[in-house]
Amino acid sequence: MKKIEAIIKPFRLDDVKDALKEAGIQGMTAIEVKGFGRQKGHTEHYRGAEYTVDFIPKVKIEVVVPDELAPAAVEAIERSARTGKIGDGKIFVLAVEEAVRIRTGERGEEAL
Amino acid sequence: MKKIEAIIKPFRLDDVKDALKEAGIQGMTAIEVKGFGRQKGHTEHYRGAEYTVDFIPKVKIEVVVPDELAPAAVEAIERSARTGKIGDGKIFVLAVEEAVRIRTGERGEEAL
Amino acid sequence: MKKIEAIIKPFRLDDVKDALKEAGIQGMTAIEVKGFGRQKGHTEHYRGAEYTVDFIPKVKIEVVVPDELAPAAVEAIERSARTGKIGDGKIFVLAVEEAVRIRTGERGEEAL
Amino acid sequence: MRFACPFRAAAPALALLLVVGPAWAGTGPNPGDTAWLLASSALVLLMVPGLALFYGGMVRAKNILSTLMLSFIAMGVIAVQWVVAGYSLSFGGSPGPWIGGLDRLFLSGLTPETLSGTVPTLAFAVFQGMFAIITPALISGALVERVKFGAYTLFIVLWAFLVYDPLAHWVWGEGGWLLRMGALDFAGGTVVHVSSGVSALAAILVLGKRRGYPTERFIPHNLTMTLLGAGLLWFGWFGFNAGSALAANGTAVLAFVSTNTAAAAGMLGWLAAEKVRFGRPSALGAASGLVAGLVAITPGAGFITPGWAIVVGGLAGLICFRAVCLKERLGYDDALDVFGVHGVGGAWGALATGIFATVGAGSLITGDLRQFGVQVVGVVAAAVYAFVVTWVLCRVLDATIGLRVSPEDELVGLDQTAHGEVGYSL
Amino acid sequence: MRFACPFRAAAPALALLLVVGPAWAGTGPNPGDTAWLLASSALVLLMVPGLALFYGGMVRAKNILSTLMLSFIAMGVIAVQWVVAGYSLSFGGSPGPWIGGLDRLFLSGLTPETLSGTVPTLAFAVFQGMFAIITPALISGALVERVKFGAYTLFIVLWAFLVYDPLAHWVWGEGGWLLRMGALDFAGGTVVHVSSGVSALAAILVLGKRRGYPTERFIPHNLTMTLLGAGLLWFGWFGFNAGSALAANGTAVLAFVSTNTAAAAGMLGWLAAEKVRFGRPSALGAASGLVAGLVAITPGAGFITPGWAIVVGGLAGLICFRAVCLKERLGYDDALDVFGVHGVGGAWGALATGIFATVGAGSLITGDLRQFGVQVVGVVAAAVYAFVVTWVLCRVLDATIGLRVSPEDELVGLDQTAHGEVGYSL
Amino acid sequence: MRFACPFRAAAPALALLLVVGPAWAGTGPNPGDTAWLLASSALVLLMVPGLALFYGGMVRAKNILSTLMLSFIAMGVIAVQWVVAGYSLSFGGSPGPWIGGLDRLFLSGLTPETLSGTVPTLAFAVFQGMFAIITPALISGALVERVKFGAYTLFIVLWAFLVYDPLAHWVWGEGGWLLRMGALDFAGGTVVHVSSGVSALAAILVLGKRRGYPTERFIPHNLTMTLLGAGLLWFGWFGFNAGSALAANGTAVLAFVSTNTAAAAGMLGWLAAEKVRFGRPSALGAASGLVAGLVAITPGAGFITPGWAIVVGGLAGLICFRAVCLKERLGYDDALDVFGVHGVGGAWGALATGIFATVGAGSLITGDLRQFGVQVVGVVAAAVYAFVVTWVLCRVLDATIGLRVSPEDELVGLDQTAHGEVGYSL
Ligand SMILES: Nc1ncnc2c1ncn2[C@@H]1O[C@H](COP(=O)(O)OP(=O)(O)O)[C@@H](O)[C@H]1O
Ligand SMILES: Nc1ncnc2c1ncn2[C@@H]1O[C@H](COP(=O)(O)OP(=O)(O)O)[C@@H](O)[C@H]1O
Ligand SMILES: Nc1ncnc2c1ncn2[C@@H]1O[C@H](COP(=O)(O)OP(=O)(O)O)[C@@H](O)[C@H]1O
Repeated sequence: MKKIEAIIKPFRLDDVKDALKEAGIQGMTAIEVKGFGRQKGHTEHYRGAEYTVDFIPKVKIEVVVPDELAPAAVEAIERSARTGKIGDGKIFVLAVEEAVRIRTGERGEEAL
Repeated sequence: MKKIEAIIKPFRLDDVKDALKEAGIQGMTAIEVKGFGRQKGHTEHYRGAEYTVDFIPKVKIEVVVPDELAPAAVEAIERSARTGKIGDGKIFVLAVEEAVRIRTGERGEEAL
Repeated sequence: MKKIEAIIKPFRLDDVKDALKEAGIQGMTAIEVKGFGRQKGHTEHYRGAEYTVDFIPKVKIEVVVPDELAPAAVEAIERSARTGKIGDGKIFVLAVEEAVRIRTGERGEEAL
Repeated sequence: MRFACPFRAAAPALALLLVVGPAWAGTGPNPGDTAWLLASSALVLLMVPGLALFYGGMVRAKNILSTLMLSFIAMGVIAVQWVVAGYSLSFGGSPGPWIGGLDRLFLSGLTPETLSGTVPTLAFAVFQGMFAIITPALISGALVERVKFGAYTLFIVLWAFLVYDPLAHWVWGEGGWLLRMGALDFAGGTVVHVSSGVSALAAILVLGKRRGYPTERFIPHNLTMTLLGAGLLWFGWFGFNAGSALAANGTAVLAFVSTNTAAAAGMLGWLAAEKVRFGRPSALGAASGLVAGLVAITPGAGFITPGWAIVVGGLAGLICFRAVCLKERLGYDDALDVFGVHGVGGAWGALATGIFATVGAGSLITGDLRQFGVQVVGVVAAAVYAFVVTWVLCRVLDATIGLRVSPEDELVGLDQTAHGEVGYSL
Repeated sequence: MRFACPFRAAAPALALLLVVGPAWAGTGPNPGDTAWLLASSALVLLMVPGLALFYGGMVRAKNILSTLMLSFIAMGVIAVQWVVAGYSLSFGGSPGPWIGGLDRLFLSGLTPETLSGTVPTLAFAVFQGMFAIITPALISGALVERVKFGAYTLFIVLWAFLVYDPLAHWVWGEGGWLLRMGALDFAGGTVVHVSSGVSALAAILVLGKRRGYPTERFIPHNLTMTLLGAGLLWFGWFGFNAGSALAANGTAVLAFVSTNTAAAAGMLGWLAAEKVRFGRPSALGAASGLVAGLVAITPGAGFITPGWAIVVGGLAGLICFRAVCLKERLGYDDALDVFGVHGVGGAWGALATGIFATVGAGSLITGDLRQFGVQVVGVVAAAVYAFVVTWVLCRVLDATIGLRVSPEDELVGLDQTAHGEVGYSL
Repeated sequence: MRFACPFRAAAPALALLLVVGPAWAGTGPNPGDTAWLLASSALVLLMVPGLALFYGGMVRAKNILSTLMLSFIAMGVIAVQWVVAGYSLSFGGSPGPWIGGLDRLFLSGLTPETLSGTVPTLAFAVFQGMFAIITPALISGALVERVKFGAYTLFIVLWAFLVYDPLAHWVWGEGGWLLRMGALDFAGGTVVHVSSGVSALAAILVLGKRRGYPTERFIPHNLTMTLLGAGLLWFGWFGFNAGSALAANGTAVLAFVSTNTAAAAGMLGWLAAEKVRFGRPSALGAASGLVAGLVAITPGAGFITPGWAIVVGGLAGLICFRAVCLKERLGYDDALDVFGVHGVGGAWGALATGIFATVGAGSLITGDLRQFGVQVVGVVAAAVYAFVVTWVLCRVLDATIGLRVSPEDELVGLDQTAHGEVGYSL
């Protein structure tokens, strides 16, 4: 099994979710994160003081899939998250050794 | 070492923490996340408009353990997080190559 | 490629970010988390009732780097996050199989 | 009214003179008194959103809207109930000792020209209506996080008919038996606070504890909201208490000053108790203490000097803190301590009026033992009546339509399940 | 004023007598009336932050400060515009039917001694100024999340000159044509609500929909803020409506009671409609309904009895709920339903005044068909005028300086892009 | 009072006549004036929670409750201190130029019947008490995020005795030396704002900078809270300024209108300065600017016409913005700019009164050079006295019980360490 982690622009979340569903994926987890990267931040000013804000709100999606579904899942995210502008984000793929469905105790790909 | 990631129902957090402590685990990290899966969401209505909310609040627990403790940790989570109702969540196990305790610089299982 | 996950004290975030930048890392992701560990929590009281709070606010940094950069990145985090007091946090290193830049479709270390 | 009534019942002409003040010879309403009564009515209305925030900050985030709604819906249904029948049942003519008449349904007969004392009767009616609104909203603090919205709404309407309107008549209505006995309740210590406090207790005995109480964490989700609410309550309470003079006169001013002083002393009393017990005074303690001080001074505001108000308020802070701490041992789940603060604080205040009143009334310190006895009777009568009727009412509602949401809904939170909304999407 | 004016125009001496009340024989201002008018002015001012919160809670978190600012800036620019010229254009001398004179620029000639009826004219001026402030702020609810701050600021200043000041003169100014025709608008149903509602509609036809509307989620980010805002609006509305009697008299009291009752009934009406449609009454519904009730009673507050106010308010809740639901089908993006609540509710209220007025004015139920006709004329005239002028003004502004932020800025949020701030860092 | 006093000192009978107005011939209190003074007192009390929110929104989330508590505890301890001794020291009999007498401890001798001018003296006392409460709360803005709660509480009590009560006596008390010299301070420009502003400066010189200031981020955690607070301050300030006429008369109305106008102009001034400097006007700027405008008009509200109030307020916005920006260069850590806004704004206002007063007082523009000189003396005297006494007091407290929390507690946040609570659990 593979764990796919994608850091995307928050407003693409619904589209990515739909694309993953179409790719046959039935579950995923989303997390609000702050990203630092090539996309530059902005300045804020409060009374006299000026601050540069480097961290930009992003959403991270985590989805664990059977090995054979991984390429399709990556592709689905890529397609649905892309705006073509800097800061579109990254996809990382990691190996997962085991998965468990808590409710039933099922193991492995059954559990996804 | 293994990294165990568990997505659970938020109100089970305290029980899971206690179960892990009993299993001899001394540290863990919890994250608020939103889950999408078989457990269906709900509808909200605001003035005229109706929205379906698919993402449900969940808590993700991350705990890194020595290899030999992993099965016990998984089992502890499974037991303490289970309600038997849909949406109880998942446990994923990944391999960890290295661990460092920042305070002391200890490496490996020492660092956990 | 390696994924480095570091759980640190929130007020060290800016320093860690700067240290990683100096180490040649151009992107990273930060997440607000709650940590449980050796650092003891505190008590809160609300009207008559007293509660012990075990989970302490922490920040988790995730950064994916080429294999050869990993030791330097770990070292940069260690150095910049350390206060020497209990609760400084952990660094975990995991293997990453693939990385994708959503905007361009680049794969592998190119994508970082 | 609260002040004038005892006199008016006995000697209306004298009271009128007293209230009107020496210089008012007009036949229309006195603009100054009317202005103050309208301002006071507005202030009391604002206490309801204030209360909603005070309570709302203390619940968990998943029930915030639901908690706010329990106060807001009182503004909806009771404001209408009061116009339709509540005012008439409380203050209508053909007076009996237990309940008013039906001649004022829909406020009929009250034109802009109808006067009571120096103010239009309609102003008196709306001012009183604000009290009728906030009293059931106070109860809601005990029921939050588990009561059904629909059942609660029905409950407060019935409660208004069965408990509030009669009690208001007993204490303030022409011919009310407690009024005739000479019970002092300047601004609602028994009618509002004792009655809501013991009714809350009766209701939770039927409703039961919140799921997971007390083992799980019930941590206030937003104490800034609670402090804002407490600030609005303090502000609004000036209308509640000083408005109860029904005129912009010296009594109103005295009530105003004593109210302010007791609120401050209540805060200090509670914080001192916390400092002793936990080593740290808390923000929730400050908010709770000032409310306790306000509750306690309510029945005596126009009779007690600012100096004694320090004592009344300070003790209220200590007493209510103790009462709130007791809860855990007694094992019921008065979620936001309505009994501990309003029941106990209101009773303390009613007795304290019988101990410390020196202005326009006697008390223990002036050697008037009888007045103290009357105060005891007033508290006991209101408490017993409110408790019994509320308990029966809740049992009936629970057995018929059900008072409590399902365990699943309680777990998910009432905002989502009862209202289809979410409080925050920050 | 709103009450006195019809009379004053025809028979000033009589009106003065009526307003002053029987006992006021002084030559200075009546302190009671003055106190009430100042208190009312303060209450109406507070409605603006109240409105800001009411609106602010409904937008997405990234636009919260921007939304608050659209209301706050109205306090800044219109308060000054009113002193400089607005008051004079609305209520200045050398009266014509369409606009006032220029003799009161910078409120010149108004000293603390100058009186209007029983109160200092300056008090009347500042009370009216609060209405001039809140009216454009109401419009902002339709424009949020996409309008440029600078362009909006310019827009409301020009709108004050071109729409508000003339309308205020028509309805309330000496010699205003609608006043002369006998149109009843106690506290601003047409001047404030119809005008802001239809102007909102005109403005969004130029401005266009928010990016992603209606397919994306537009979920209120903080409904507790909206409820607090609604509570402040209810509170402040007592000044708005009862203050419009310009004296602390029976009419003020009647307006106060009817306002309270209609707000409550409006809440119940809206919640009932939601219960039927969605199965669940909502907190946003309670807030929206009470505002609808308040809007609807505004033009008739001093003419309608509390009993009829239940009907006016209850129907307002139902009607405005329907109006708001219609929006989706019609396909425009009135973000926070300014047209649905203020336009429709204000029109309903103006007509309802012609249906239910029984105190000091006739209506359908008293057999006065003419009055109803006049009300229709008033609504239509105000609506057509406000719509046309606003639409032209927005087109001109859009073509010159541009009304709308860039798509990127809209995506990131206006707090950051227009104000360089962030609403929350919790 | 603030208006009457200069006259009363010289010619009480005349003043009484002036204040009472031509038509008040009664021997009891004037209900209209009393209503306004009570309403004003309530409004000023509400400013304290308003201030708490205004400040609270600007700190970091971990210190939110702690910041709110610094204002709330002032309501607790100073309200009691005022009743016990503060009022007597400020306004008690056996007058000297520096301090009042002890005959009014516990407000003794003040019954509901005791009058001052047209209002019960108790009303005057409680109104003044609200000023005594808010003044030390203002100081707290400079000390937030690092001051010990207990030490701060002790500090404000001592400060009330040593700084506030004497200053109030100098400027407003019978026989006070600045009063006798003819210094104009309608509603507290020097007593409240200059004194709190320079005291804040003195205190932080002892207390030191916040850990990490200015290199770390000190970003307001909740600007919606700050805007709400600013709205409540504006609202409450009507009581502060227009209430200071101590009657519902033309002077009160003038003060009301000028207050409103200056607040608006202050907002515009600050926003304009931001637009020029940063290219973007901000929400925090709007809130800060309106407060600056309010501060500046305070000493002259009853003497300055609305037209000139635009100038006074607008310049206040510009000046205070500059003052706030200077801070960084001077290198002290006035966390929430108490000196920059209240110290500088208050001083500007006191001088501006000597420049622009035209109603009931002279100034530079009427050719009265002396008045301007007196204003300078007033500001300097208040500033020097407050600075020196506060600095000594803080040094003593710091050397004995310690003013500052430990570095660890500062890092974790004061909500948790000082109060055992957490602000938000959303
Ligand atoms: N090496 C990395 N490790 C982890 N997260 C990264 C890394 N590089 C970028 N990110 C995440 O991806 C987001 C987008 O990256 P950025 O460099 O801004 O643009 P792009 O994806 O277009 O190259 C960042 O905000 C950050 O959250
Ligand atoms: N393939 C997946 N990858 C990552 N997270 C998942 C996956 N499937 C489910 N989840 C997470 O687990 C939660 C529970 O899953 P769900 O399908 O609703 O119920 P159950 O765990 O009972 O099968 C989801 O809300 C989501 O957060
Ligand atoms: N085994 C673990 N797995 C995951 N996270 C851990 C683990 N142990 C500790 N942590 C995280 O590291 C933080 C710091 O750990 P703690 O034991 O308090 O101090 P130290 O890092 O100094 O040993 C914890 O709050 C928790 O978030």
